[in-house]
Amino acid sequence: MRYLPLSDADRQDMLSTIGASNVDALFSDVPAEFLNAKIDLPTRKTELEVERHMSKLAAKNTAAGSVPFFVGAGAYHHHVPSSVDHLIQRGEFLTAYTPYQPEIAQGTLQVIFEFQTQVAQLTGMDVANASMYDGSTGCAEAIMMARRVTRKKKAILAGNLHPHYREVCLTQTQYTDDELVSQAANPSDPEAELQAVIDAIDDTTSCVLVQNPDVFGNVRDLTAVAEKAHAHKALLVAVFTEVVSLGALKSPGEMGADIVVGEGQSIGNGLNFGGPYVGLFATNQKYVRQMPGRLCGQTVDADGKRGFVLTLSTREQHIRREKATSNICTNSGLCALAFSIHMSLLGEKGIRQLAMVNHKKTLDLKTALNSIEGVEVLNKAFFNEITLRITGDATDVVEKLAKKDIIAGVPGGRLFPNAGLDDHILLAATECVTDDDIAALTAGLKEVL
Amino acid sequence: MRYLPLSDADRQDMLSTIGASNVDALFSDVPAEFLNAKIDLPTRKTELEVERHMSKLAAKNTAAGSVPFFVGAGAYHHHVPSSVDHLIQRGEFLTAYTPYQPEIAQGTLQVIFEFQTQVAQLTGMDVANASMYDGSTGCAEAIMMARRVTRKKKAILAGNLHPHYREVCLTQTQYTDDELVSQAANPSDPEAELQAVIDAIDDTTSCVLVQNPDVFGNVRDLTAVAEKAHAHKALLVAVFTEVVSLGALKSPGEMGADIVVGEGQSIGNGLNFGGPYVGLFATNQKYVRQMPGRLCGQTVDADGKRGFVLTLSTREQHIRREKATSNICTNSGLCALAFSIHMSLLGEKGIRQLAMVNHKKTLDLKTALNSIEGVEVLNKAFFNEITLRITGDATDVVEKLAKKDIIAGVPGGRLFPNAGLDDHILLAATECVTDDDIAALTAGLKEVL
Amino acid sequence: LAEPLIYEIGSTELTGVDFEDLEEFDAQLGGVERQSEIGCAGLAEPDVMRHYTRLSRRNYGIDMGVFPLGSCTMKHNPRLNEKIARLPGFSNVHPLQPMSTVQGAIELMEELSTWLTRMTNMPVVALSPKAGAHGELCGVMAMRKAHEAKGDARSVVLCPESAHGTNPATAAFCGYKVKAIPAKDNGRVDMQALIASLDETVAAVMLTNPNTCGLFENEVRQIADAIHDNGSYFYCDGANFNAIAGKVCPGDLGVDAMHFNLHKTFSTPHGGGGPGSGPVVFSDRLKDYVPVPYIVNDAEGKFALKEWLEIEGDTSFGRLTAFHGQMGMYTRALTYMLSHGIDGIKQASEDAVLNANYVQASLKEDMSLAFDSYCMHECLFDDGFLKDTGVTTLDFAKAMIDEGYHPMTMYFPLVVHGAMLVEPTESESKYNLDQFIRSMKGLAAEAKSGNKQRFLAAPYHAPYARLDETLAARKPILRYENNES
Amino acid sequence: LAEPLIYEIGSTELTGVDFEDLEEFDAQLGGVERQSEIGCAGLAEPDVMRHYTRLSRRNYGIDMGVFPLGSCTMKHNPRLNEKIARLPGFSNVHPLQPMSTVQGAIELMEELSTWLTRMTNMPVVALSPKAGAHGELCGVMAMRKAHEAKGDARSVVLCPESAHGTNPATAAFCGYKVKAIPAKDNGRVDMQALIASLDETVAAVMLTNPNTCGLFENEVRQIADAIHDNGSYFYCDGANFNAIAGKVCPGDLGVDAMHFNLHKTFSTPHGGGGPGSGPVVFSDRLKDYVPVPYIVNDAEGKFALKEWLEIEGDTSFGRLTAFHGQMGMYTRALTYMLSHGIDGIKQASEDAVLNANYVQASLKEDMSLAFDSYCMHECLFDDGFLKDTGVTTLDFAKAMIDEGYHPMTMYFPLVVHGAMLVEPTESESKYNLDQFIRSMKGLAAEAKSGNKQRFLAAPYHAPYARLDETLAARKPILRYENNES
Repeated sequence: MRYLPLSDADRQDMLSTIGASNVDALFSDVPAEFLNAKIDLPTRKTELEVERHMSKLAAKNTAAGSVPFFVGAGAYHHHVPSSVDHLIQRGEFLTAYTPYQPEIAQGTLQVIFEFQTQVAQLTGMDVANASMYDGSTGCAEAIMMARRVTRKKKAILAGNLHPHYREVCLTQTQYTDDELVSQAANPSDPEAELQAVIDAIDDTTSCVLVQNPDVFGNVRDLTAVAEKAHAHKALLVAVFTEVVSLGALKSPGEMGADIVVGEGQSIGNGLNFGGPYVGLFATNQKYVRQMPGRLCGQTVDADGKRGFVLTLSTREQHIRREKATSNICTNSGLCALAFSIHMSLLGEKGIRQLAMVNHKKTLDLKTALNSIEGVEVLNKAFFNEITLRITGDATDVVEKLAKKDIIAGVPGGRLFPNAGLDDHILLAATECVTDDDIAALTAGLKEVL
Repeated sequence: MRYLPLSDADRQDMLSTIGASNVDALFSDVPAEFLNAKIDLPTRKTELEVERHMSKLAAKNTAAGSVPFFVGAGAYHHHVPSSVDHLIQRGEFLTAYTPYQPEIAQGTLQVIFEFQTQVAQLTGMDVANASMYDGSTGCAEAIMMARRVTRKKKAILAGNLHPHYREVCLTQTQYTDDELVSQAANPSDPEAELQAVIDAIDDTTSCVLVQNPDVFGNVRDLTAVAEKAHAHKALLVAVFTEVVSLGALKSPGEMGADIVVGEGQSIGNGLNFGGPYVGLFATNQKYVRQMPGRLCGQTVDADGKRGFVLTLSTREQHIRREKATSNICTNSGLCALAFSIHMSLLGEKGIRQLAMVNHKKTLDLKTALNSIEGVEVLNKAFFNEITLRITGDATDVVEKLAKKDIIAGVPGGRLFPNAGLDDHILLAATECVTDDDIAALTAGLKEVL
Repeated sequence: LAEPLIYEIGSTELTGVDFEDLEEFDAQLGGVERQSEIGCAGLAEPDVMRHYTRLSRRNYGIDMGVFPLGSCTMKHNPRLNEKIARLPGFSNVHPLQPMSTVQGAIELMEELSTWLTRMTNMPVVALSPKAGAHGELCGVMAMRKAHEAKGDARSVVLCPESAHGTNPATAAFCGYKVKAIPAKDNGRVDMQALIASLDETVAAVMLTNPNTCGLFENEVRQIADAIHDNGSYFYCDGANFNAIAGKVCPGDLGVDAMHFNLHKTFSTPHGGGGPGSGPVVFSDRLKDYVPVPYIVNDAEGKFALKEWLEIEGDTSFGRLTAFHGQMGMYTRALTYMLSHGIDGIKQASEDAVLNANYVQASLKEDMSLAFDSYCMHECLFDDGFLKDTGVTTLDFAKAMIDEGYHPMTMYFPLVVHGAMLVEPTESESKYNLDQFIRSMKGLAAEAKSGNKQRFLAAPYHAPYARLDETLAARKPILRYENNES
Repeated sequence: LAEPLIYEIGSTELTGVDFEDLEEFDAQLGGVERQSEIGCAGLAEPDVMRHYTRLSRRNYGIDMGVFPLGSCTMKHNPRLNEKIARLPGFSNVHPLQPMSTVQGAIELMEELSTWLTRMTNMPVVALSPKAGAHGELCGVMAMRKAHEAKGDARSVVLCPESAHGTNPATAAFCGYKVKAIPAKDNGRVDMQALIASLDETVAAVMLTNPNTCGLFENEVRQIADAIHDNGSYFYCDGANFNAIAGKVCPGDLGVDAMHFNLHKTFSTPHGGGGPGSGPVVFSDRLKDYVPVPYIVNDAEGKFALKEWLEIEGDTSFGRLTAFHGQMGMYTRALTYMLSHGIDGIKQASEDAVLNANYVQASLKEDMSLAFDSYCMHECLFDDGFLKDTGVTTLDFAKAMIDEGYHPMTMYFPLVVHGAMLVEPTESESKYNLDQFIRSMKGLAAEAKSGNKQRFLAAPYHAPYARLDETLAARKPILRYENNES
């Protein structure tokens, strides 16, 4: 077996050093009736056979780069420079452990420090952690953090929060002390959705979670929400699913957010059918000791050389056990590395350009779609996502377009079942969308509507 | 521009340090009428645009892995383990220079030393060099080396030598002191082809070049050729195009070869539409100072630690200039690295297994094709290549099969124009060929014949 | 040489990415444009290559040498897995594109599920948890949901003292009180104490098997029966499944839920701290409570994912993450499984156990064994052999760095004084182990001979000397600030 | 730590590649089976990963830092090029599969040809030469063929003293006598001497422009005219084309043939010594003599490759290599060209020249300039500033290693005493250059201050100390031998 370096002769030698007659003697603690169970699974394959099998599976999927593609709603088809993927595959990054031995992990640690800085800058906050599993689980962590900070329990989830994020929050907090209030989605009047949040805030509120741009693509200023929240000693948790939007929009920090949490997949990471992604989590200095997840801090080594270590780990489960702030043990290290490398390539100039190219493509998309009979684009202000209302069933339309090799977007009913949004389609347009793609979608829609 | 790190401000600063008013002042030696010529070529493209353009070109080609594929004749479709390609892309290997500074090039140097050992072992010779451009240019170098060793001029090229190799030898030696004699191809009687070589050897012969397996796939023992050559103080240059054959066949060294030269592409390297490949070149200890190409030797550093350096470079052009043994300046370093890594994975056990799998597939192919009416397999003894004679025009048949997405082999007329081989097809079967592939070819041939 | 921060070599004006030039246009950003500086430094591509290449060279990874980190299973990461995960048909598909266009992706999840359920002999698996600890949450939530469905709310979860910290943290997260079970002198759970603790308040028992001392709980079947007789559930932490995969099916042992550390057991690279993946297999008792999404077949035999709880009567406990979980890890794990085959997986488990016992047998005279019996995939030493040497477990571990190794796991499990947990994994050759053993023997001899200096400020030959962790925690500097401005 | 050889850690019994199991069968190898041991050591995949990872870390590459190797153009190698070259449609197509199935590959060659011919303003290009020196052969053979076609056999080629060693070697290879042309004090070719040497025996003149001193031959057009008036051909060594690409077209200067070092100018990684690629552009005078294969269009506009000389009347001088040349390099070069665009290529040339002049201007007080004028893409120092210090050019270069740099080119060109040829390339930022300049100033000051020790046994901080090259050459050990057996 190509991955196993012991020869049979080695095995015999080693058994005799150990003083065991055969390898099953080493398993003598296992009751005999359970040892060497028959398992009905195939035996080993050559590398070539494995490649063939997996390639066949891969070929049954329609890759985003191969067709006109407009799906967003929490994951985005962006172009990642090839240098990013090259660098994250360097064995010293790829096969390193969590940097608990800082003398031989300064590579990973300095990257985390730079990553934390980049996330703090993008979000307009003081500090960020070393990453979370993804945006959705980060939201649940934010709710619990707000409870620890405010010592209040009621969290309000805005209606236009990504419904998967809402479900994750509800699930993860069902046995904690948190009390969640979910509001109704409102694709066509995002200002009303915001007002409903503002109206719901009272002295029992620990936090409000508001997504911007919201799941339908609407852009708002959250300053008024922050003001109302702060007036009631509640926290504004600003959520985003499209981190590229931070290159074009006023930062959550400037709007008064206390915690910012979101999905970082768009920078450095592929679609990957939903994972792995990288959750971004930032807050202000005063709350740092309540922040979940790993943190890297600057220090010096015994020779006085600047270096970095994981720090403030007394919050974590391997020290605190049942009193830990979270049961999370890992972060999304390699995805965070990819994010950080891509951000280093972009820099402020690049992320601003990237954001504006995205916005322009989406503007072009909106203009093209608005011209179609039976299609209405709902958004007034948006970044790189828009929502359509069409005459007809969205699922049906999207499937028909898929048959034409056009991947149009997400039917409203897939994200909001039984919510009366079956005639809505959520679309995104990134720098990967061409004029031809927009023309193909437009023509396709006209045919199937 | 993403690859250029100077900002405009940097450029201005630097010009003022230099004391030049603008960058064109630095080009003042260029006559003004020739400076800043208008050139009709496109301007810069984003990475995404370049990827799209190149992918479109790539998609117009039929890749070997995607269809039943039987082309050989000097380049072979083998499976290369993914670890090979990963390792050769490590920046320290990929972006290193020729190892003239051994203190910071021991990685490359030790690899060359291991590579030289592997090539010597495979060929059954004493020593090998650090690689040549490819097998064909290596043949020309071998002829000139034989002249230097024997101080005789006449080189005999066996008839079943790969015709591209023959042409390269003829071209490269047309202005040197060498005199080449080419014999006629003989696909159906390889023993007669060998006998013709033996018969032609006389006291004026410097060397004979014989390919084994020959271009038609025939396997022979070259011992008798070596004996005759040595009796006349001539050298046997044993040529191979399929290095994997050395895992199954008696080595050229054992057959009495004095120089062994061949193509190493099959191990570690892709088809690449013909290049880059890696020429292998080996000889016996007594001729080492007449060997072309780079050589790496063992030594110690100032602390007594074992290390490696390029050595015996007094033969080379940067020292000898017009008296150099060859005008070759580079080798095929990265391809040799890939070869060496793949060989380290294989080891003796693996190369023997690989060779036998290849032979078995070819045997299966032969059996299947022999059963077709109008097809005759010419080979009695072969490794992983065979030659068919069919009723009909081979080019026409191959094209018709290509339309069915079956890439059948090389028409004889493509390699031997006007030689009466237009009804021959040269095929190879490697470990990448499946039973389904053979069945598809068989069925396809039956249809088009 | 120190590597500068990107902020010290880049600038907000530089970029290493080109974009098409945009003509002026009227944005529709609702007046919420970003006016303030962002501050992120950009670098041209050549400088990015160098910055990260140089940083990487300050790391130690599996690709560089033996990585005997107990409980963490730092095994070889085949590059085939990386290649497959990057096929556009896997890496470039969106979780919400029409299911008709991702049949291969769902089929892959189905095939992975088959491997996981058959290897454990358990009927269902929930793939979506994002990591081992997330899997624990999944398992315990399903248990709580099942108790609630029976109208039988319970309040206590039992965990051994030697448990991973995530076990009690997870139980607490699900609203349970955690009660510790002591260990016996032989490193196994005290079954009598466990049985004595079982009463009607106990919702579940969380065990790790092989346990965190690297030992197989030989009474596991009796423990399982006692748990079930009490109406409780048996959660097994699968962190050490790599010792028994292909050899023993946890379902046969009476386990009700077990998470995999899919990444470490089936060889996704650790990546300096994730991403991981923590699928959970469930017994028949719990199979109705698994989270969404899960795979269903439609009438035509096409694959689909059930993404939502039904309005009425759905017993699923909910959703643990957006979308469908860690596809990138599913791809790698399945590639690894197919490569090994079940015969290779069994062989790998045997080799892992053989390697650990070889190290244990070779070092037991030089270091002090915590428990004197065959171990499973890792062997555990305590700091007895360092008594009166002035060298601590930490010092000893740091000296290993100078020998060219990553340190073993230190001070875990907590039940052993100055614990050193060594897991060589099946990826090490005898040559490598012999070198490692020689180094350890040498270090142990040096420590005993009174050569403290070799240890106290170790490592001496690493890129950095020991880092001041106290300074970092006392006045945390968690981001770069331009002190000049 | 020394890295063992594969033979010291592997064995002939081990393998890191799996194959399907073969049933017994009767081989048809004609009784020529290999009986003897081969001897190649195999390793399992984990050990292969480590062996080569650790070896790589003993190398210095562009990815690690400044690589100011004059005449070698060690510029940034974008990973996009590597990705594109690995698309199966390029990497996995066979040179002899039907041309109808490789239209994209030939189209790529055609597109590359367009770039090369337009950048030089020359009508045709031969793509197939495998490296720069091979390209020289191609160019000189075409010249000789052209002379022969005119029935005008000539016997002499003129080369400047400062030429790359390959120039005279190539001329000799084509049966010519080589005559050297002296240089003037300002580093340019002595045009009077050149003209004086032109007679009816001179077949060609081989110049490098910009020349090997990093200077542009300002009288190049007059030289070309004199050459042509003599019925000779003008060969230009294009090794330094990277200084003028996008700025100057060699065809405008009267060049008849010029090879590209396609790899270095257009950024194929050097790979520790190749593979390279050396296409040659030709003027109208020589275009009928190019080697096969070359691209033709068939009646339907499809691409084809002409692979054979016609039997009668073909003036091509033959074939330089099997198949069609270095496709892998064509792919990378075209990717690089498209990325830059002609505007970017011009900017890159300007930046390369700017960077070299910046280094020259910054160091001219500290080191001794060979020629005091603006340079092109590289600047040349002699060892005047080391006079009486006891430090040689070699020592100085080895000390640069301790500063974290690859040494510059030493002792070339031969026309300058103790030459140090520095080529920063356009890939270096001002930050990097300023660091480099600071290091060089420091070293120069140290040398002048009498601190010989810093130099004589340098490098001190490299993986290895100076290697004993004499020992290696005196008793060559060119392969591993198992001394135990």
